[in-house]
Amino acid sequence: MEQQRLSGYFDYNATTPISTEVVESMIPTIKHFANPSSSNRHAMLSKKIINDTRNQVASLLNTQPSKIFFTSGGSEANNWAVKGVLLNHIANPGHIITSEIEHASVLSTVEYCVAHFGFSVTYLKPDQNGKVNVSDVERALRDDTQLITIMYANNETGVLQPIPDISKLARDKHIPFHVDAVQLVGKRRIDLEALHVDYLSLSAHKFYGPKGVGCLYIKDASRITPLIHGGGQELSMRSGTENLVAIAGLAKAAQDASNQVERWDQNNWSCKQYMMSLLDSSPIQIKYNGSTAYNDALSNTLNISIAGIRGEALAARMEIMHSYIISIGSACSNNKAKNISHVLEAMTLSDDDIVSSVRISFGRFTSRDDVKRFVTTLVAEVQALIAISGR
Amino acid sequence: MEQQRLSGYFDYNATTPISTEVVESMIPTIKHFANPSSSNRHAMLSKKIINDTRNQVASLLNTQPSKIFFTSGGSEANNWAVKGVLLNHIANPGHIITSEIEHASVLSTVEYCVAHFGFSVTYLKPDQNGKVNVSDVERALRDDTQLITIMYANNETGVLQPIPDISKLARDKHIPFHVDAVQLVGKRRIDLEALHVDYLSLSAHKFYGPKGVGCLYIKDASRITPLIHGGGQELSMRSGTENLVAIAGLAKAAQDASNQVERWDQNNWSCKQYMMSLLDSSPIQIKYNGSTAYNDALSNTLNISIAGIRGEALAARMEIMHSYIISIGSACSNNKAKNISHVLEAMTLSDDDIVSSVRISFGRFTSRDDVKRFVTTLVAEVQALIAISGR
Amino acid sequence: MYNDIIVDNFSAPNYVGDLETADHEIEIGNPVCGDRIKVQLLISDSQISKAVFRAWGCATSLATANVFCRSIEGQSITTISKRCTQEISSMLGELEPSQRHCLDILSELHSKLVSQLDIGVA
Amino acid sequence: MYNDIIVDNFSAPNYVGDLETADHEIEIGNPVCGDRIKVQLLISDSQISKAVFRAWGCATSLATANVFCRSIEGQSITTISKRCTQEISSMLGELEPSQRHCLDILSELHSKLVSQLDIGVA
Ligand SMILES: Cc1ncc(COP(=O)(O)O)c(C=O)c1O
Ligand SMILES: Cc1ncc(COP(=O)(O)O)c(C=O)c1O
Repeated sequence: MEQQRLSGYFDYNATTPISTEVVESMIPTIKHFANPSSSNRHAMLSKKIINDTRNQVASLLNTQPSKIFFTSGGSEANNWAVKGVLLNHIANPGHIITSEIEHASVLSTVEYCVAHFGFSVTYLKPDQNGKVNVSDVERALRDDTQLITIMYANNETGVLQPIPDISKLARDKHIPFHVDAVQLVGKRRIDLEALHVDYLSLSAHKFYGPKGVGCLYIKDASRITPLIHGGGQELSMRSGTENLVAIAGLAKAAQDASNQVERWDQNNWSCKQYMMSLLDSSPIQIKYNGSTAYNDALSNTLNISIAGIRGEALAARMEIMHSYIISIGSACSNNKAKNISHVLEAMTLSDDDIVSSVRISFGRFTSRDDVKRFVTTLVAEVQALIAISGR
Repeated sequence: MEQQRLSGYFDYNATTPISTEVVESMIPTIKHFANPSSSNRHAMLSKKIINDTRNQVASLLNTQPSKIFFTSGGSEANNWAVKGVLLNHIANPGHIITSEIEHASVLSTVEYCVAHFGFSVTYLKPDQNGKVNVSDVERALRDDTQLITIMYANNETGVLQPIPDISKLARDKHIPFHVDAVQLVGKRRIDLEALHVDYLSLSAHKFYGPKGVGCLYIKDASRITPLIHGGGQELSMRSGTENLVAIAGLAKAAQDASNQVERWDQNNWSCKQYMMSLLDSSPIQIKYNGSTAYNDALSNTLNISIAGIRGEALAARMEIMHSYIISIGSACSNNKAKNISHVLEAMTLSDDDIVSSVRISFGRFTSRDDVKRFVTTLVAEVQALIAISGR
Repeated sequence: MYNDIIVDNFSAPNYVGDLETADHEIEIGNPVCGDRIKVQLLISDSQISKAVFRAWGCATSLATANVFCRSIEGQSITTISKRCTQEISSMLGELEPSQRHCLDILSELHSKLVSQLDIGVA
Repeated sequence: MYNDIIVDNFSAPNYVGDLETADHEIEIGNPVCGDRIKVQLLISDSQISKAVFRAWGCATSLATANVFCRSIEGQSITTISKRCTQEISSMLGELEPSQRHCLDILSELHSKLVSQLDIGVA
């Protein structure tokens, strides 16, 4: 996708455009092939790149570099946190607390541990605003609860979960707490010194970095088993020859996020407010799915249901006719079965509201002008679809 | 490391120089940020890159594309094969056959499964030539053997293991057979149609591709559990947003290997024969560790013990004074304990022979002239070290 | 993604409309994904002289409705009834797995048309 | 990697040699990694007038032998015996963890020198 097409890109939560600065930080490292695990002089540069990145990520999260472990992305980080903690209890499988709105890389890993190793699990329902309640976490606690894993910001609705409160609870009860912060990093500031969670996942491609690299923050490495054993990289916690090019890109992405996250957030919040005001005063009939207030949700995400149309058809017209990219809450699937958002379903939206939903997500390259053009087009296309349906 | 320094690089088994063609195939993809899992038009290009790579790798290995699954490298592929098979037997942990000379990513994964889940294991010893014997595999077989995992070519000695024979045995006994072929791919041709193994690992950075991407070949995906669960990428066998840039590089690396492996091997074999003849006629006293015949070992690897010196000191002088990079069989370690090659130890080399060993490995960018200059320097430096020791 | 047939018929559907007095109406709904299509026809001499539709559904199903209308307008019921499955399948071009339910929609439109108007076929 | 002190002393060790008749000899060997160092000295008036070594070992230990010889040549045993641990440690520059065993080698060379020649210290 070309940079000039960015003004039509409203799917930042799927993946962000890689920034020019990140690209430029990656290109020179492609040719630098020395294996960071070797002991020759060329390997020093490879090691330096890796150390620099670790420092940048640590400073982005306000924590120590030694607690940052590189992975191949958010999915691996989530798998590692969940399995790494639970497989230590294999002789005595206990209880997991998670929510119904987690990303598939948490949900299916939890399901695997339940089905395969005999753990039990409580899936918390969010309220109608898309938020998991701390009191529900507290009620779900059992003597044998061995892990709490809750995401920081939901990828479909942007709704923020009460992570500081859950963290306090988990600490009081001495239960390991993992946070999937893949959607938060680069959108709001995280301060791990203040947050005190045990594990936290992030993924570079969600904040203008490359795909295929992420991190797991681990407060105490003695409590978790590696997911990938071997040659001893990453203090023997995550083996495998390092993906130097992507790690170099992550350094720049982390640095930029660290310096600019408030600025990006301001831009997002201004775009979001503007978008909501335009939608509210338009002739089309919409409902917001999940909270939209600044303190309750990411500034870059709007999930809406639009009366009288199918989200899929709207997204198709937006893209085919106007090159706008948005996401949908329900897709057709090849076996005629429903393929609808588990997040919106957990929020007890009706099927009609789900099939008529779209997710609009934007970011640092989005301007208010882009928003204005986008909403104008969206409204026209909704009206065209309603016209086709004849209602 | 710069391209012009390649003539001094004799550590191809640690990692290979990335080829210019591979670099050029990666650069344009860095900016192409569309998430391959999305359904918009830009994502089509991302999907196409991934499919093309799968086709190239399949054709490199002479198998179907649907059996190739991308990973973050050789270590992940090895972890996945071992745990993916064994964790299906968690209720009834049985027996594993492997060798003492495997890579750490196999050995420590096996150790983890043994210590943590109660599997038992037979570690086969190689003979003095560094080769595991099929009859030993056969003798080690038990009724409850659930996995055989043996590497194709050893990274330290280059010695080829009798994979076709073990494969036949494994098939006869219906035991899943995993092959770590990380060091073979790009050095000799593999034909999976003929080989019939169940799982095979490879890693792009060992054959002129980028670091951080590899594959696991899986003959029958219904028999193995994912290592990374989640969003459903790779037919739900390996989740996580794909590392597009590295995958694009792997396509080119696989294509080049497929077209040129015989040519590269010829060059290697010519260099190796030349190097051996130069060493044999030099005044220094050496022993070859492991077979050196064409049919018994990789053409690009020589592991030698040199009387009267320490490999570490030789490698240091070669690098510091002449910018030559080689590897060593024994390093000093921070706790004063021995840190010596488990491979050479398994071959029952004496400690003296191990501390005086170096591994020389080269590849497609190495010429006979490079070999000649290298040996001249090596001989002089060995003599200098012997002079310092006063023997 | 959408093939060219789908793109054209979906982005500029030219058979959308209502007839004040239709000679015949076909309505189908997919209970799973909720797509709904209503086709209205004018018929004279066992010929479809006019076909229009209304639809609510995914892009491919809207396109399917338009493709259907275009394909029957000006045709005799007999001709339409002779279309074989393969011919019907090919009318939508190559589809992704998730779009193939629209082949069912298209066959259903055909079979409803033919069965409900079988006077003409006899 | 190797710091500049190690690189210099290792790539061009200028205290390598044998003495036909040495006044004193120190020999140490590291039982684990097998490093062996032999230092020969000429001593006059409790001064080291000449120091040479032979060594078999890793790069850092060869450099250590050279650093040691240079640092004692021309010095009195008394001066050498007053070197504190910190001073001795700093003689090799900054070391990687795997190279730190050479600090032990260097202290051992010092302590052997001083204890064996303690006549001079009294
Ligand atoms: C909330 C959340 N967690 C985890 C992931 C997975 O991260 P990755 O795409 O790097 O595997 C994603 C993105 O897809 C996500 O949105
Ligand atoms: C034989 C062997 N197996 C596995 C690996 C691991 O592969 P990667 O470096 O991609 O993690 C290596 C290389 O380090 C190897 O030599």
